[in-house]
Amino acid sequence: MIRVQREDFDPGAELAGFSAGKTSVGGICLFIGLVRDYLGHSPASGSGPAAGAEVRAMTLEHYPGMTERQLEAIEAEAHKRWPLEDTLVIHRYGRLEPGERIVLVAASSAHRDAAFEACRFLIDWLKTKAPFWKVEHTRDGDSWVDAKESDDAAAARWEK
Amino acid sequence: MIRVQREDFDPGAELAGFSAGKTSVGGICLFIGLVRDYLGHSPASGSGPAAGAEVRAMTLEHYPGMTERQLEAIEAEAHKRWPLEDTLVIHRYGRLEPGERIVLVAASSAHRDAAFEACRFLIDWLKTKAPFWKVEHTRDGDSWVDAKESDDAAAARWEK
Amino acid sequence: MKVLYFAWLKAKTGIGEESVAPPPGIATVGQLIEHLRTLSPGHAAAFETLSVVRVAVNQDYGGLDTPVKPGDEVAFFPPVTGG
Amino acid sequence: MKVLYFAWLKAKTGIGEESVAPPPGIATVGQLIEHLRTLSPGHAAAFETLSVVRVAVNQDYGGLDTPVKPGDEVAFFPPVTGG
Repeated sequence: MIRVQREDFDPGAELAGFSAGKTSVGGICLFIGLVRDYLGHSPASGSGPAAGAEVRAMTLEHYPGMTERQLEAIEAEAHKRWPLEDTLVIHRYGRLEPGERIVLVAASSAHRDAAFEACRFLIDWLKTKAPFWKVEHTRDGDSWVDAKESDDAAAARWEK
Repeated sequence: MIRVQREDFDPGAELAGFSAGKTSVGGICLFIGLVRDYLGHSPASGSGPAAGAEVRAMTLEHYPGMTERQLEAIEAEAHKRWPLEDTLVIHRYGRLEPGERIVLVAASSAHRDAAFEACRFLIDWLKTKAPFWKVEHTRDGDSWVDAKESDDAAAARWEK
Repeated sequence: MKVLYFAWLKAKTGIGEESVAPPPGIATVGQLIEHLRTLSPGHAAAFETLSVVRVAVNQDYGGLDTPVKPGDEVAFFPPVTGG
Repeated sequence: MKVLYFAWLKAKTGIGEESVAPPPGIATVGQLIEHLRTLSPGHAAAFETLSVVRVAVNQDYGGLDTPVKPGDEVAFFPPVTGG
Protein backbone atom coordinates (compact mmCIF):
# COMPACT_ATOMS: atom_id res chain seq x y z
CA MET A 1 0.00 0.00 0.00
CA ILE A 2 1.17 3.54 -0.66
CA ARG A 3 0.04 6.79 0.90
CA VAL A 4 1.01 10.40 0.20
CA GLN A 5 -0.19 12.76 2.87
CA ARG A 6 0.46 16.04 4.61
CA GLU A 7 -0.29 14.80 8.13
CA ASP A 8 2.00 12.74 10.34
CA PHE A 9 1.61 8.98 10.71
CA ASP A 10 1.87 6.65 13.70
CA PRO A 11 4.56 4.02 13.05
CA GLY A 12 3.18 1.75 15.77
CA ALA A 13 -0.32 1.76 14.34
CA GLU A 14 1.04 1.23 10.84
CA LEU A 15 3.15 -1.70 12.00
CA ALA A 16 0.23 -3.22 13.87
CA GLY A 17 -2.01 -3.09 10.82
CA PHE A 18 0.79 -4.33 8.64
CA SER A 19 1.27 -7.71 10.29
CA ALA A 20 -2.09 -8.18 12.01
CA GLY A 21 -3.32 -11.76 11.91
CA LYS A 22 -0.53 -12.95 9.62
CA THR A 23 1.18 -16.15 10.72
CA SER A 24 3.17 -16.59 7.52
CA VAL A 25 5.38 -13.56 8.18
CA GLY A 26 8.79 -14.30 9.68
CA GLY A 27 10.17 -10.80 9.57
CA ILE A 28 9.24 -7.17 9.08
CA CYS A 29 11.79 -4.55 8.13
CA LEU A 30 10.85 -0.92 8.51
CA PHE A 31 12.67 2.31 7.78
CA ILE A 32 11.67 5.77 8.92
CA GLY A 33 13.30 8.91 7.54
CA LEU A 34 13.33 12.01 9.73
CA VAL A 35 14.13 15.70 9.28
CA ARG A 36 17.58 16.43 10.64
CA ASP A 37 18.55 19.79 12.09
CA TYR A 38 21.52 20.45 9.85
CA LEU A 39 22.06 20.73 6.12
CA GLY A 40 22.80 17.40 4.54
CA HIS A 41 23.87 18.78 1.19
CA SER A 42 26.34 21.08 -0.49
CA PRO A 43 24.66 24.34 -1.34
CA ALA A 44 24.83 25.58 -4.91
CA SER A 45 28.20 27.24 -5.54
CA GLY A 46 28.40 30.83 -4.44
CA SER A 47 24.83 31.16 -3.20
CA GLY A 48 22.58 29.90 -0.44
CA PRO A 49 23.39 29.04 3.14
CA ALA A 50 26.64 27.33 4.10
CA ALA A 51 26.72 23.60 4.69
CA GLY A 52 26.10 22.97 8.36
CA ALA A 53 23.79 25.93 8.79
CA GLU A 54 20.95 25.10 11.13
CA VAL A 55 17.82 23.85 9.38
CA ARG A 56 14.81 25.44 11.03
CA ALA A 57 12.33 23.56 8.84
CA MET A 58 11.87 22.22 5.37
CA THR A 59 9.04 22.10 2.89
CA LEU A 60 8.46 19.06 0.72
CA GLU A 61 6.84 19.82 -2.61
CA HIS A 62 5.53 16.98 -4.75
CA TYR A 63 3.78 16.27 -8.03
CA PRO A 64 0.34 14.95 -7.11
CA GLY A 65 -0.68 12.07 -9.33
CA MET A 66 2.79 11.27 -10.61
CA THR A 67 3.98 10.68 -7.04
CA GLU A 68 1.35 8.00 -6.42
CA ARG A 69 2.00 6.49 -9.84
CA GLN A 70 5.75 6.24 -9.23
CA LEU A 71 5.37 4.88 -5.69
CA GLU A 72 2.99 2.20 -6.96
CA ALA A 73 5.50 1.26 -9.67
CA ILE A 74 8.31 1.03 -7.10
CA GLU A 75 6.16 -1.13 -4.83
CA ALA A 76 5.16 -3.41 -7.73
CA GLU A 77 8.83 -3.79 -8.68
CA ALA A 78 9.70 -4.88 -5.13
CA HIS A 79 7.01 -7.56 -5.25
CA LYS A 80 8.40 -8.80 -8.55
CA ARG A 81 11.89 -9.12 -7.09
CA TRP A 82 11.25 -10.65 -3.66
CA PRO A 83 8.71 -13.05 -2.16
CA LEU A 84 6.97 -10.48 0.01
CA GLU A 85 3.87 -10.76 2.12
CA ASP A 86 3.24 -7.05 2.14
CA THR A 87 4.78 -3.63 1.60
CA LEU A 88 3.94 -0.16 2.83
CA VAL A 89 5.15 3.25 1.72
CA ILE A 90 4.00 6.47 3.38
CA HIS A 91 5.47 9.79 2.30
CA ARG A 92 4.57 13.20 3.68
CA TYR A 93 4.65 16.58 1.96
CA GLY A 94 4.35 20.17 3.19
CA ARG A 95 6.27 21.94 5.94
CA LEU A 96 8.22 19.74 8.36
CA GLU A 97 10.29 20.65 11.42
CA PRO A 98 13.51 18.93 12.57
CA GLY A 99 12.70 15.63 14.27
CA GLU A 100 9.52 15.11 12.25
CA ARG A 101 8.93 11.94 10.26
CA ILE A 102 9.13 12.29 6.47
CA VAL A 103 8.80 8.78 5.13
CA LEU A 104 8.09 5.22 6.20
CA VAL A 105 8.83 2.15 4.11
CA ALA A 106 8.25 -1.40 5.29
CA ALA A 107 8.34 -4.91 3.87
CA SER A 108 7.31 -8.22 5.39
CA SER A 109 8.27 -11.67 4.24
CA ALA A 110 8.63 -15.23 5.43
CA HIS A 111 12.38 -14.60 5.51
CA ARG A 112 14.39 -11.71 6.88
CA ASP A 113 16.68 -11.43 3.84
CA ALA A 114 13.79 -10.54 1.57
CA ALA A 115 12.31 -8.13 4.12
CA PHE A 116 15.62 -6.26 4.55
CA GLU A 117 16.48 -6.13 0.88
CA ALA A 118 13.04 -5.04 -0.25
CA CYS A 119 12.91 -2.33 2.42
CA ARG A 120 16.27 -0.99 1.34
CA PHE A 121 15.24 -1.16 -2.30
CA LEU A 122 12.02 0.75 -1.62
CA ILE A 123 13.78 3.69 0.04
CA ASP A 124 16.68 3.73 -2.43
CA TRP A 125 14.40 3.79 -5.48
CA LEU A 126 11.95 6.18 -3.92
CA LYS A 127 14.77 8.64 -3.29
CA THR A 128 15.67 8.82 -6.97
CA LYS A 129 12.31 8.23 -8.65
CA ALA A 130 9.46 9.67 -6.56
CA PRO A 131 8.82 13.31 -7.54
CA PHE A 132 9.45 15.11 -4.25
CA TRP A 133 11.64 18.17 -3.74
CA LYS A 134 12.93 19.56 -0.48
CA VAL A 135 13.52 23.23 0.19
CA GLU A 136 15.31 23.88 3.48
CA HIS A 137 14.55 26.98 5.52
CA THR A 138 17.60 28.13 7.42
CA ARG A 139 18.59 31.26 9.30
CA ASP A 140 20.47 32.33 6.17
CA GLY A 141 17.61 31.78 3.75
CA ASP A 142 15.93 29.07 1.73
CA SER A 143 17.71 26.59 -0.48
CA TRP A 144 16.53 23.76 -2.66
CA VAL A 145 18.25 20.54 -1.68
CA ASP A 146 20.49 19.17 -4.41
CA ALA A 147 20.09 15.54 -5.45
CA LYS A 148 22.86 13.43 -3.93
CA GLU A 149 25.25 11.37 -5.98
CA SER A 150 25.22 8.86 -3.12
CA ASP A 151 21.47 8.42 -3.65
CA ASP A 152 22.00 7.79 -7.36
CA ALA A 153 24.68 5.24 -6.49
CA ALA A 154 22.40 3.56 -3.96
CA ALA A 155 19.60 3.30 -6.51
CA ALA A 156 21.98 2.12 -9.24
CA ARG A 157 22.85 -0.93 -7.15
CA TRP A 158 19.33 -2.17 -7.88
CA GLU A 159 19.42 -1.62 -11.66
CA LYS A 160 19.41 -4.79 -13.68
CA MET B 1 19.75 -0.71 25.08
CA ILE B 2 19.05 -4.41 25.38
CA ARG B 3 16.15 -6.20 27.03
CA VAL B 4 15.42 -9.89 27.56
CA GLN B 5 11.88 -10.52 28.66
CA ARG B 6 9.03 -13.00 28.69
CA GLU B 7 6.26 -10.45 27.94
CA ASP B 8 5.44 -8.95 24.58
CA PHE B 9 6.62 -5.47 23.57
CA ASP B 10 4.91 -2.62 21.75
CA PRO B 11 6.94 -1.71 18.64
CA GLY B 12 5.23 1.67 18.36
CA ALA B 13 6.07 2.65 21.93
CA GLU B 14 9.63 1.39 21.50
CA LEU B 15 10.04 3.39 18.30
CA ALA B 16 8.59 6.50 19.91
CA GLY B 17 11.02 6.31 22.83
CA PHE B 18 13.84 5.54 20.47
CA SER B 19 13.76 8.76 18.46
CA ALA B 20 12.02 11.10 20.90
CA GLY B 21 13.47 14.58 20.90
CA LYS B 22 16.37 13.67 18.61
CA THR B 23 16.92 16.03 15.71
CA SER B 24 20.23 14.53 14.66
CA VAL B 25 18.68 11.26 13.48
CA GLY B 26 18.10 10.99 9.74
CA GLY B 27 16.90 7.40 9.69
CA ILE B 28 15.73 4.55 11.87
CA CYS B 29 15.83 0.96 10.68
CA LEU B 30 13.89 -1.61 12.63
CA PHE B 31 13.45 -5.35 12.24
CA ILE B 32 10.85 -7.50 13.97
CA GLY B 33 11.00 -11.29 13.93
CA LEU B 34 7.75 -13.23 14.32
CA VAL B 35 6.75 -16.83 14.94
CA ARG B 36 5.68 -18.43 11.68
CA ASP B 37 3.11 -21.21 11.52
CA TYR B 38 5.22 -23.72 9.64
CA LEU B 39 8.54 -25.40 10.30
CA GLY B 40 11.44 -23.40 8.97
CA HIS B 41 14.02 -26.14 9.39
CA SER B 42 14.89 -29.68 8.40
CA PRO B 43 14.06 -32.04 11.24
CA ALA B 44 16.79 -34.35 12.50
CA SER B 45 17.10 -37.35 10.21
CA GLY B 46 14.60 -40.11 10.91
CA SER B 47 12.95 -38.47 13.90
CA GLY B 48 10.71 -35.56 14.74
CA PRO B 49 7.94 -33.98 12.72
CA ALA B 50 8.22 -33.59 8.96
CA ALA B 51 9.25 -30.26 7.49
CA GLY B 52 6.13 -28.25 6.80
CA ALA B 53 4.21 -29.69 9.74
CA GLU B 54 2.10 -27.03 11.37
CA VAL B 55 3.77 -25.24 14.27
CA ARG B 56 1.25 -24.80 17.06
CA ALA B 57 3.65 -22.90 19.29
CA MET B 58 7.29 -22.72 20.23
CA THR B 59 9.20 -22.26 23.43
CA LEU B 60 12.33 -20.17 23.57
CA GLU B 61 14.81 -21.23 26.20
CA HIS B 62 17.75 -19.00 27.03
CA TYR B 63 20.77 -18.73 29.28
CA PRO B 64 20.05 -15.91 31.72
CA GLY B 65 23.11 -13.77 32.31
CA MET B 66 25.02 -14.93 29.27
CA THR B 67 22.21 -13.73 27.01
CA GLU B 68 22.42 -10.19 28.33
CA ARG B 69 26.22 -10.31 28.19
CA GLN B 70 26.24 -11.44 24.55
CA LEU B 71 23.57 -8.95 23.46
CA GLU B 72 25.51 -6.12 25.08
CA ALA B 73 28.64 -7.24 23.26
CA ILE B 74 26.79 -7.35 19.94
CA GLU B 75 25.38 -3.89 20.54
CA ALA B 76 28.80 -2.49 21.50
CA GLU B 77 30.30 -3.98 18.34
CA ALA B 78 27.64 -2.25 16.19
CA HIS B 79 28.51 1.10 17.77
CA LYS B 80 32.19 0.48 17.03
CA ARG B 81 31.45 -0.21 13.37
CA TRP B 82 28.91 2.48 12.47
CA PRO B 83 28.23 6.08 13.54
CA LEU B 84 24.98 5.31 15.35
CA GLU B 85 22.77 7.50 17.46
CA ASP B 86 21.14 4.63 19.26
CA THR B 87 20.42 0.91 19.14
CA LEU B 88 17.78 -1.29 20.70
CA VAL B 89 17.54 -5.05 21.04
CA ILE B 90 14.55 -6.75 22.68
CA HIS B 91 14.36 -10.55 22.75
CA ARG B 92 11.59 -12.61 24.30
CA TYR B 93 11.76 -16.07 25.84
CA GLY B 94 9.13 -18.58 26.94
CA ARG B 95 6.17 -19.97 25.01
CA LEU B 96 5.15 -18.12 21.85
CA GLU B 97 2.28 -18.74 19.44
CA PRO B 98 2.38 -18.23 15.65
CA GLY B 99 2.11 -14.54 14.80
CA GLU B 100 3.72 -13.44 18.06
CA ARG B 101 6.73 -11.16 18.12
CA ILE B 102 10.04 -12.79 19.10
CA VAL B 103 12.65 -10.11 18.61
CA LEU B 104 13.08 -6.46 17.78
CA VAL B 105 16.32 -4.84 16.70
CA ALA B 106 16.64 -1.20 15.71
CA ALA B 107 19.37 1.27 14.87
CA SER B 108 19.23 5.01 14.29
CA SER B 109 21.82 7.18 12.62
CA ALA B 110 22.26 10.44 10.79
CA HIS B 111 22.43 8.38 7.59
CA ARG B 112 20.27 5.54 6.32
CA ASP B 113 23.18 3.38 5.20
CA ALA B 114 24.49 3.05 8.74
CA ALA B 115 21.00 2.46 10.16
CA PHE B 116 20.26 -0.34 7.67
CA GLU B 117 23.64 -2.03 7.96
CA ALA B 118 23.76 -1.91 11.74
CA CYS B 119 20.22 -3.27 12.00
CA ARG B 120 21.08 -6.15 9.72
CA PHE B 121 24.29 -6.78 11.62
CA LEU B 122 22.47 -6.86 14.96
CA ILE B 123 19.99 -9.52 13.88
CA ASP B 124 22.58 -11.57 11.96
CA TRP B 125 25.00 -11.69 14.90
CA LEU B 126 22.29 -12.19 17.46
CA LYS B 127 21.07 -15.24 15.54
CA THR B 128 24.42 -16.98 15.83
CA LYS B 129 25.74 -15.63 19.14
CA ALA B 130 22.91 -14.99 21.58
CA PRO B 131 22.19 -18.15 23.64
CA PHE B 132 18.56 -18.85 22.74
CA TRP B 133 17.13 -22.20 21.65
CA LYS B 134 13.78 -22.83 20.04
CA VAL B 135 11.75 -25.96 20.53
CA GLU B 136 8.75 -26.17 18.20
CA HIS B 137 5.53 -27.82 19.34
CA THR B 138 3.73 -29.44 16.42
CA ARG B 139 0.86 -31.86 16.02
CA ASP B 140 3.49 -34.58 15.56
CA GLY B 141 5.51 -33.73 18.64
CA ASP B 142 8.25 -31.41 19.83
CA SER B 143 11.49 -30.78 18.05
CA TRP B 144 14.48 -28.61 18.79
CA VAL B 145 15.14 -26.27 15.89
CA ASP B 146 18.47 -26.91 14.18
CA ALA B 147 20.82 -24.01 13.62
CA LYS B 148 20.70 -22.85 10.01
CA GLU B 149 23.71 -22.75 7.75
CA SER B 150 22.18 -19.68 6.15
CA ASP B 151 22.36 -17.92 9.53
CA ASP B 152 26.02 -18.82 9.88
CA ALA B 153 26.64 -17.48 6.38
CA ALA B 154 24.76 -14.28 7.16
CA ALA B 155 26.81 -13.74 10.32
CA ALA B 156 30.06 -14.61 8.56
CA ARG B 157 29.55 -11.67 6.19
CA TRP B 158 30.27 -9.42 9.17
CA GLU B 159 33.46 -11.16 10.33
CA LYS B 160 36.57 -9.12 9.85
CA MET C 1 -0.91 20.94 -23.79
CA LYS C 2 -0.59 21.34 -20.03
CA VAL C 3 2.90 22.27 -18.83
CA LEU C 4 3.85 22.00 -15.14
CA TYR C 5 6.89 23.34 -13.28
CA PHE C 6 8.12 22.22 -9.85
CA ALA C 7 10.67 23.34 -7.27
CA TRP C 8 13.15 25.93 -8.56
CA LEU C 9 11.78 25.66 -12.11
CA LYS C 10 8.50 26.95 -10.73
CA ALA C 11 10.38 29.73 -8.91
CA LYS C 12 12.26 30.74 -12.07
CA THR C 13 9.30 30.71 -14.46
CA GLY C 14 7.03 32.15 -11.79
CA ILE C 15 4.42 29.61 -12.96
CA GLY C 16 3.22 26.31 -11.53
CA GLU C 17 1.02 25.30 -14.44
CA GLU C 18 0.24 26.81 -17.82
CA SER C 19 -1.63 25.89 -20.98
CA VAL C 20 0.68 26.00 -23.94
CA ALA C 21 -0.37 25.88 -27.59
CA PRO C 22 2.95 25.18 -29.26
CA PRO C 23 3.38 26.16 -32.90
CA PRO C 24 3.11 23.38 -35.49
CA GLY C 25 6.14 21.15 -35.94
CA ILE C 26 6.82 20.59 -32.23
CA ALA C 27 6.84 16.83 -31.73
CA THR C 28 9.38 16.16 -28.96
CA VAL C 29 10.25 17.37 -25.47
CA GLY C 30 13.44 18.94 -26.83
CA GLN C 31 11.49 20.95 -29.42
CA LEU C 32 8.96 21.98 -26.78
CA ILE C 33 11.75 23.28 -24.54
CA GLU C 34 13.07 25.43 -27.40
CA HIS C 35 9.60 26.95 -27.72
CA LEU C 36 9.14 27.44 -23.96
CA ARG C 37 12.47 29.27 -23.72
CA THR C 38 11.03 32.02 -25.91
CA LEU C 39 8.04 32.69 -23.66
CA SER C 40 9.79 34.86 -21.02
CA PRO C 41 13.20 35.57 -19.47
CA GLY C 42 12.07 33.40 -16.54
CA HIS C 43 11.42 30.49 -18.86
CA ALA C 44 14.80 31.01 -20.50
CA ALA C 45 16.45 30.97 -17.06
CA ALA C 46 14.60 27.81 -15.99
CA PHE C 47 15.88 25.93 -19.04
CA GLU C 48 19.39 27.40 -19.01
CA THR C 49 21.08 24.16 -17.82
CA LEU C 50 19.23 21.15 -19.15
CA SER C 51 21.49 18.68 -17.30
CA VAL C 52 19.68 19.57 -14.07
CA VAL C 53 16.19 19.47 -15.58
CA ARG C 54 14.08 16.31 -15.58
CA VAL C 55 10.90 15.79 -17.58
CA ALA C 56 7.80 13.66 -17.26
CA VAL C 57 5.25 13.22 -20.04
CA ASN C 58 1.86 12.12 -18.76
CA GLN C 59 3.50 11.36 -15.38
CA ASP C 60 6.18 9.01 -16.70
CA TYR C 61 9.83 9.98 -16.93
CA GLY C 62 10.99 10.98 -20.40
CA GLY C 63 13.91 12.59 -22.19
CA LEU C 64 14.55 15.19 -24.88
CA ASP C 65 13.43 12.74 -27.58
CA THR C 66 10.17 11.74 -25.90
CA PRO C 67 7.21 12.57 -28.21
CA VAL C 68 4.70 15.21 -27.11
CA LYS C 69 1.34 16.01 -28.63
CA PRO C 70 -1.66 18.24 -27.88
CA GLY C 71 -3.47 17.08 -24.77
CA ASP C 72 -0.32 15.78 -23.05
CA GLU C 73 0.69 16.75 -19.52
CA VAL C 74 4.37 17.70 -19.58
CA ALA C 75 6.18 18.43 -16.31
CA PHE C 76 9.65 19.92 -15.75
CA PHE C 77 11.49 19.67 -12.45
CA PRO C 78 14.93 19.21 -10.88
CA PRO C 79 16.32 15.79 -9.87
CA VAL C 80 14.11 14.56 -7.05
CA THR C 81 15.11 14.84 -3.38
CA GLY C 82 12.42 13.04 -1.41
CA GLY C 83 12.76 10.33 1.16
CA MET D 1 32.47 -26.00 39.46
CA LYS D 2 28.94 -25.21 38.25
CA VAL D 3 27.92 -27.04 35.07
CA LEU D 4 24.82 -25.98 33.11
CA TYR D 5 22.99 -27.77 30.28
CA PHE D 6 20.52 -26.19 27.86
CA ALA D 7 18.04 -27.34 25.22
CA TRP D 8 18.46 -31.00 24.20
CA LEU D 9 21.60 -31.37 26.31
CA LYS D 10 19.41 -30.66 29.31
CA ALA D 11 16.86 -33.19 28.04
CA LYS D 12 19.54 -35.86 27.55
CA THR D 13 21.34 -35.39 30.87
CA GLY D 14 18.05 -34.80 32.65
CA ILE D 15 19.81 -31.97 34.49
CA GLY D 16 19.70 -28.20 34.09
CA GLU D 17 22.47 -27.40 36.56
CA GLU D 18 24.80 -29.46 38.70
CA SER D 19 27.78 -28.96 40.94
CA VAL D 20 30.72 -30.98 39.73
CA ALA D 21 33.92 -31.66 41.64
CA PRO D 22 36.16 -33.00 38.89
CA PRO D 23 39.09 -35.20 39.83
CA PRO D 24 42.53 -33.57 39.87
CA GLY D 25 44.20 -33.06 36.54
CA ILE D 26 41.20 -31.65 34.71
CA ALA D 27 42.30 -28.31 33.30
CA THR D 28 40.40 -27.86 30.01
CA VAL D 29 36.87 -28.09 28.67
CA GLY D 30 37.85 -31.20 26.69
CA GLN D 31 39.10 -32.95 29.82
CA LEU D 32 35.99 -31.90 31.72
CA ILE D 33 33.78 -33.43 29.01
CA GLU D 34 35.66 -36.75 29.32
CA HIS D 35 34.86 -36.71 33.02
CA LEU D 36 31.21 -35.69 32.57
CA ARG D 37 30.66 -38.55 30.08
CA THR D 38 31.33 -41.02 32.92
CA LEU D 39 28.64 -39.61 35.21
CA SER D 40 25.59 -41.29 33.62
CA PRO D 41 24.34 -42.80 30.35
CA GLY D 42 22.44 -39.53 29.85
CA HIS D 43 25.66 -37.53 30.12
CA ALA D 44 27.34 -39.91 27.67
CA ALA D 45 24.46 -39.43 25.22
CA ALA D 46 24.58 -35.65 25.56
CA PHE D 47 28.25 -35.56 24.64
CA GLU D 48 28.07 -38.24 21.93
CA THR D 49 28.56 -35.81 19.02
CA LEU D 50 30.76 -32.92 20.07
CA SER D 51 30.41 -31.16 16.71
CA VAL D 52 26.88 -30.10 17.73
CA VAL D 53 27.84 -29.06 21.27
CA ARG D 54 28.86 -25.53 22.12
CA VAL D 55 30.47 -24.42 25.37
CA ALA D 56 30.67 -21.22 27.38
CA VAL D 57 33.03 -20.72 30.30
CA ASN D 58 31.91 -17.96 32.65
CA GLN D 59 29.38 -16.89 29.99
CA ASP D 60 31.89 -16.43 27.17
CA TYR D 61 32.18 -18.82 24.26
CA GLY D 62 35.02 -21.30 24.49
CA GLY D 63 36.36 -24.48 22.89
CA LEU D 64 37.78 -27.82 23.92
CA ASP D 65 41.08 -26.17 24.85
CA THR D 66 39.59 -23.44 27.02
CA PRO D 67 40.92 -23.67 30.60
CA VAL D 68 38.52 -24.53 33.41
CA LYS D 69 39.15 -24.34 37.14
CA PRO D 70 37.17 -24.75 40.37
CA GLY D 71 34.58 -21.99 40.77
CA ASP D 72 33.99 -21.61 37.02
CA GLU D 73 30.54 -21.67 35.45
CA VAL D 74 30.67 -24.01 32.46
CA ALA D 75 27.64 -24.30 30.16
CA PHE D 76 26.96 -26.82 27.38
CA PHE D 77 24.33 -26.26 24.71
CA PRO D 78 23.56 -26.79 21.02
CA PRO D 79 24.23 -24.13 18.36
CA VAL D 80 21.93 -21.22 19.13
CA THR D 81 18.63 -20.67 17.31
CA GLY D 82 17.24 -17.39 18.60
CA GLY D 83 16.08 -14.36 16.67
